[in-house]
Amino acid sequence: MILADFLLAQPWFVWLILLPLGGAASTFVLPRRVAPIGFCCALLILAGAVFSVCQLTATGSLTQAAGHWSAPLGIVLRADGLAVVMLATTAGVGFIISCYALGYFPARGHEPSRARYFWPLWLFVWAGCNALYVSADLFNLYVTLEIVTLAAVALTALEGGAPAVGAALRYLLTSLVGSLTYLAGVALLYAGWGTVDLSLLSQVLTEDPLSRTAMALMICGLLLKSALFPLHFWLPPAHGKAPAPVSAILSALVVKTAYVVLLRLWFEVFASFDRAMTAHLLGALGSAAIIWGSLMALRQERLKLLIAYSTVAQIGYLFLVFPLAGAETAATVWTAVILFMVAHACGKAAMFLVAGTIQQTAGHDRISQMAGAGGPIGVLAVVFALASVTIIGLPPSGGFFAKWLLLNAALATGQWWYCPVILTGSLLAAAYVTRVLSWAFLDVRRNVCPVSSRVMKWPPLALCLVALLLGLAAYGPVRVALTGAPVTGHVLVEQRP
Amino acid sequence: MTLLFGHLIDLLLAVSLTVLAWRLLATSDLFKATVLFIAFGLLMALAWVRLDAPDLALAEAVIGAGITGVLLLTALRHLDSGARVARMSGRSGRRSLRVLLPALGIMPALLVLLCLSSPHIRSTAGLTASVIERLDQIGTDHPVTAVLLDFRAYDTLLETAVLLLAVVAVWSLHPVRPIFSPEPISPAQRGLLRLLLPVLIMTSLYLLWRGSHAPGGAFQAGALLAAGLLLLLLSEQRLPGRWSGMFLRLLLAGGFMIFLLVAAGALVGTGTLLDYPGGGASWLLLSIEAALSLSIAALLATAVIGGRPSDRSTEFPPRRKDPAGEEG
Amino acid sequence: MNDLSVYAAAGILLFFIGLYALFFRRQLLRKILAANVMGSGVFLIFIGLVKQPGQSTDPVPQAMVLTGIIVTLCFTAAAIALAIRLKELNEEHHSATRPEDDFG
Amino acid sequence: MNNALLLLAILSSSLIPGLIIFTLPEPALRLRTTCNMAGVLTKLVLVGVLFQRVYQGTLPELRVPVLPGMELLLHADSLSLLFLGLSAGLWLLTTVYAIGYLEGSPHRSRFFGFFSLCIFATTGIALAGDLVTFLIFYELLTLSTYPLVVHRGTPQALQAGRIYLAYTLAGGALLLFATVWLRSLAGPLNFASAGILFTLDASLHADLSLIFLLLIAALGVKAALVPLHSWLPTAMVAPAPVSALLHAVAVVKAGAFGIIRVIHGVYGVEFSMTLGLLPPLAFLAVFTSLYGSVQALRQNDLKRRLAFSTVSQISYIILGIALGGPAAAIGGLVHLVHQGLMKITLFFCAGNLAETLQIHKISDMAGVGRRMPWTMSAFTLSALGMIGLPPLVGFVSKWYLGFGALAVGQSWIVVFLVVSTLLNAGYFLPLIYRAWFMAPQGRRNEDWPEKNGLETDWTLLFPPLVTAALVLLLGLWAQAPFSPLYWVQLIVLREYGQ
Repeated sequence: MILADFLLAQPWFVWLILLPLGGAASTFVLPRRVAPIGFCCALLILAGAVFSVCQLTATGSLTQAAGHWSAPLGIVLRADGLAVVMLATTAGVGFIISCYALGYFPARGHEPSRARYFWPLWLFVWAGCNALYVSADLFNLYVTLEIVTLAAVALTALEGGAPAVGAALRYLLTSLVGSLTYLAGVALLYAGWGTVDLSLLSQVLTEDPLSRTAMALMICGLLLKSALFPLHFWLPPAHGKAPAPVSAILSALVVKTAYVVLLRLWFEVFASFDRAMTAHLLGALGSAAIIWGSLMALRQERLKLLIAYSTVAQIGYLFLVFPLAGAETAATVWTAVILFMVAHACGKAAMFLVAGTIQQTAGHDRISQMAGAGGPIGVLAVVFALASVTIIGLPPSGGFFAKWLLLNAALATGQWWYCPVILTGSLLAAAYVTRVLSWAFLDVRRNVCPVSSRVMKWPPLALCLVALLLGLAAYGPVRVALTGAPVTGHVLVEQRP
Repeated sequence: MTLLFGHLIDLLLAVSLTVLAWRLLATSDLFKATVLFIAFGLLMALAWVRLDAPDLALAEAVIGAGITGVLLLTALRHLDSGARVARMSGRSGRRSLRVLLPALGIMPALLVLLCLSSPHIRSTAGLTASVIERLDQIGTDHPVTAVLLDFRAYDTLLETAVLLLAVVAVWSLHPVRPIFSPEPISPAQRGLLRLLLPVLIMTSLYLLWRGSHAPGGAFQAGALLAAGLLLLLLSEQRLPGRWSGMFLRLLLAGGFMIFLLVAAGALVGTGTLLDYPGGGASWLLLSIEAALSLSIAALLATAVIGGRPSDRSTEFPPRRKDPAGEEG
Repeated sequence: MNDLSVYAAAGILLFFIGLYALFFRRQLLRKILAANVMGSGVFLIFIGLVKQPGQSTDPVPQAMVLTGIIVTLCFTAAAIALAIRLKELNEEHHSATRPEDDFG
Repeated sequence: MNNALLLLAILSSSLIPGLIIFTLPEPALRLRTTCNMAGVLTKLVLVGVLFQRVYQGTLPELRVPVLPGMELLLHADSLSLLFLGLSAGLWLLTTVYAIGYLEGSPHRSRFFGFFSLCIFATTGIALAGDLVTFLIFYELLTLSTYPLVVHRGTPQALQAGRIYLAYTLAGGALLLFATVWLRSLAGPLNFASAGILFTLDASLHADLSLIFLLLIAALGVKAALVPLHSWLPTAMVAPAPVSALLHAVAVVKAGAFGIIRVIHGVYGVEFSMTLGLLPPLAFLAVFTSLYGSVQALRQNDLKRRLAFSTVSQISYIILGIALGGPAAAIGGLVHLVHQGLMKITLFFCAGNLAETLQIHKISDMAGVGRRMPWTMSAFTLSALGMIGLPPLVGFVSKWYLGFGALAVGQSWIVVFLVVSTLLNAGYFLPLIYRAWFMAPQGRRNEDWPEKNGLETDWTLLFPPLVTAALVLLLGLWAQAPFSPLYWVQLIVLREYGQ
């Protein structure tokens, strides 16, 4: 039993930051043994995430001050429900992407530099994500956001073509503007209240013009970085042009980092403010994102751009949370958004990995000519179909129960007009997915294509099975997500008259 | 009297900063913009001195004006050849800038008013007091270095990760291009180099050592060392091929890895991140700073060179072929 | 009205000049310059608002601004490398297509 | 084996074979058939055990917690067993038929995989204990039937699949919205024999009526009520076993079963009466039936005519429920089973004609009785049953419908029944006449493949004969124990408590 006690005592959420950083540095220093180091690092991180989940269920949310310096002076790291669920999702999806990348970037392939630089950059993104979910300090969040952005930009440009490099540069400049605007907000808060710690600020912050300006600046910066509707122009080219595992990383994991920061600010730091106007603005932008993103996805000719625009639409769902978070529906909405992020991460990553395999076997990803070029499409079609079940939000996937809770919150707070938006979003998603899936059933002569390696076919299948069964097994993740959450109340709200 | 004189200088500095920034972004000629930007960096260093932040003044001077300036000038050499693109849009740039002037003026004025009307401005004492009283528990006397390496050491760890990440990003894009001019350097430059290099190295060592009790520290020392390294590379000195392999990569990542190992060691030992044994003895902080400054120097220099070393045979960065064909 | 430091006001102005120039100027190098100016603006706001006349400046914001300067430098280096690479690729693309146009 | 495990076994008896079949390579014919048969037979045995337990009055239940405050509930009451028995029985016959029908065609592993998933969803719908579980399996049914509709892979099939998905997913979204709204008003929606909404106070009645409208619209898509029925005829491009499955066993019946659950289980008949919701539904059912029959008259393609006949026959079930009285309920519920038996026979025969003689149009059915006597006699028996001739099952349900309508005082329903019987005769009798009493026109005679031994493969002939025999026997011995009518009377007895 000593081992179990030792394992439970270890601060796993801190190890989950140092591990990928060490991995990134060592893969940079030893380029020839990049794949083995990268893979065993992914394995260790996955194990660490599992241990941190067990630790959370055993002892509740943990906090730790870096270097034993308490809140106002030092940096506080906190592993609450939201952080641990996101750590576990990033670890799970990241591990699958790492397995896929072993096949996609063969170390001895014709372009060794792509494999050599994929692993350090990917491990830096992983470290940035883990550090961001765990941090409870505004300036520390700024630095983690920068690590994630810079590494994601370099990964996007890994493809090497002019469109990819152009998209990466536009991504970098937009994110830089977003971060500096966010930093301006942090500066105002520090000037006014002398601390950047989340929990301290939520106690001491009062609502006055300075803090409202800071809130506005920080929210605008984070909107730009999480690509909400009017500020999403940089996302589709970046996600569409990048290599498949990179697109999966960007769409499934990186997009959620800026959003989680916004979630923490909204539910903790600025909880006491009256933000009805801002909430409805975010809700309106979210709804516009859902409709516009889905319509654009319907019109795309290439598969990866279609999936990228689908990401823009699904981000819209996340922003419906703010207007729906009423007094008694806060817990409902908090659970809905976490369930949605986990389901979307798994589903979207599986979709992009399948698109990558199709592009490698068929040589292109144009939807219209995909039927003929299919090759051994059995597993690919099944994986894409299962992943799209989550994206559309059909039962028994996690997406379904997330949308159920969103609808419940919308009806409980009387804002019924969000219901048609949520439902139309699902139907439009079904439309653009059917457009892609019909090539799987088209009965046309398939020319024989090189069979993609085993490691590229089966991991996405595991990922979308997780997304599919998440709905049925939602009890565990939801309970974990609610530990230490800054919300109270029932998950399912009934207006008992 | 001196108070009035102080206010005058502040006002003058603030106005000139704004006007310089405006001119810098409005001109159509890129070279003029870059030179103005370097001047802007120096003025910013002055502003930091006025704001009683000597560390920032040093950093701004070396990094803001120095390193970024060299970076922009080398970029100009590549981007300027496409000068026609720059000129073509120059005209329209000026007109659109003037047209939207009013909109530009309203937003900052609104923000200034908002900040002024808040009672909270300057009401809090900030963390100066709590930093000063804890200085004795750690091995350094200078508050900024204390915050950088002990109170918020985790931020500094992530910051060095960002630096290493920048080099990895730059290297992942393209092999190194010959950037420095082929003309043989004039004897005056060679003499200046022989004089300047030792002074540069001495100052950066002094800055490094001084960081423990006065403004200075790893970043400023590293940046200064990088400036020296670039000066060396400007004057025909090249890093031999076999050095640009594993040795260079170890040098680049060394500082970060040592810092990471210290953090991991502290985590295993005491179970909390970056909790130095014995409250951070001065020798430990100084050794970390030394390693960091070496790595930062190498990182900044390679970021400016801007490309990954191709193979073992050629020097790094390669000598630029003279357009006329004979070896420079 | 407490005397808001002149530098904070200058910082706010720089922030908006940079933001504006970054969105409305076409050349990439100029956008990078604008981003740097914007960064300097934010740092000036940070220290400007915190500076109490007569007392020594709070070291914590100084450390944060130092980190900010280093991060902005890293982003500038990456942006310039991307810009150079983009121009090279566009030139390859143009020079590659032009001969075909002649023969096409 | 305790009750919860029994329910789980029934569910997995069609899920696990389906998943295994997906992984089987195409040429593994024998393995696939054994898998299929094993699944079917275990399911039949388990359903038999369940029948016996429910008959003794125990109520097997299975609860799966999904979210704090929400759980999936599976329970087997007498009503769910009616639908479960029908689907399990006909699944056996349809599987045998499909194995014969799809001999040598491509993608059979994919077909039988989705075929089993479809039955898994139907079983889930039958066993659903509350509206949420019903909704989950209702959507799963859509997912598993789309690949069957587009199985042939021709552009027409894909177009039909697109229309099918558009209708059913829109219906699903509507059902989701209505269920969430109802759940947020009334808490857990477990099906109770007398309904659960009558406890809510009067202020919510307006909302409840609107929710009822949404629920009926959503379920009406699959139950092919008039404005939402047009996906059914276009889905006729699917192979015959799929049409049989869609019409007689799974999709259409799921819609009707849903409406029965909503009216009996959620709202309760008395409460729906007080809200005045049932009369418009009855009127809509009558209109759908008449519209379906009229459209069937105009079709020349055999399968499209049968499709429109389904549209009209399903509304008999809804009519029976909407009238409200116990007798009418018996008529409606028993028609659920009888219509299934008759319609599946007609589709088997239509499939035989298409498969062996390549006959798709009614115009070239002349004299086919001579060439395929057994198939056509089964076809004739079911057609007469559909019209409602006395000794056959069709007559039993129409009799109870008329009797129930009179008991409730809706005498105009009898007039409607007579008119609809005439219309049924209108579009079935010409088929029978053409098949038996017209000589095959000139040239058509030779190019029919020569009959050697059985008129067609035994696997294509055996299922329609069995169902035709059932149509006759269950009509004659309607009151026999464990006949559908006996079981329905048991349901209504427990429902109305007389």
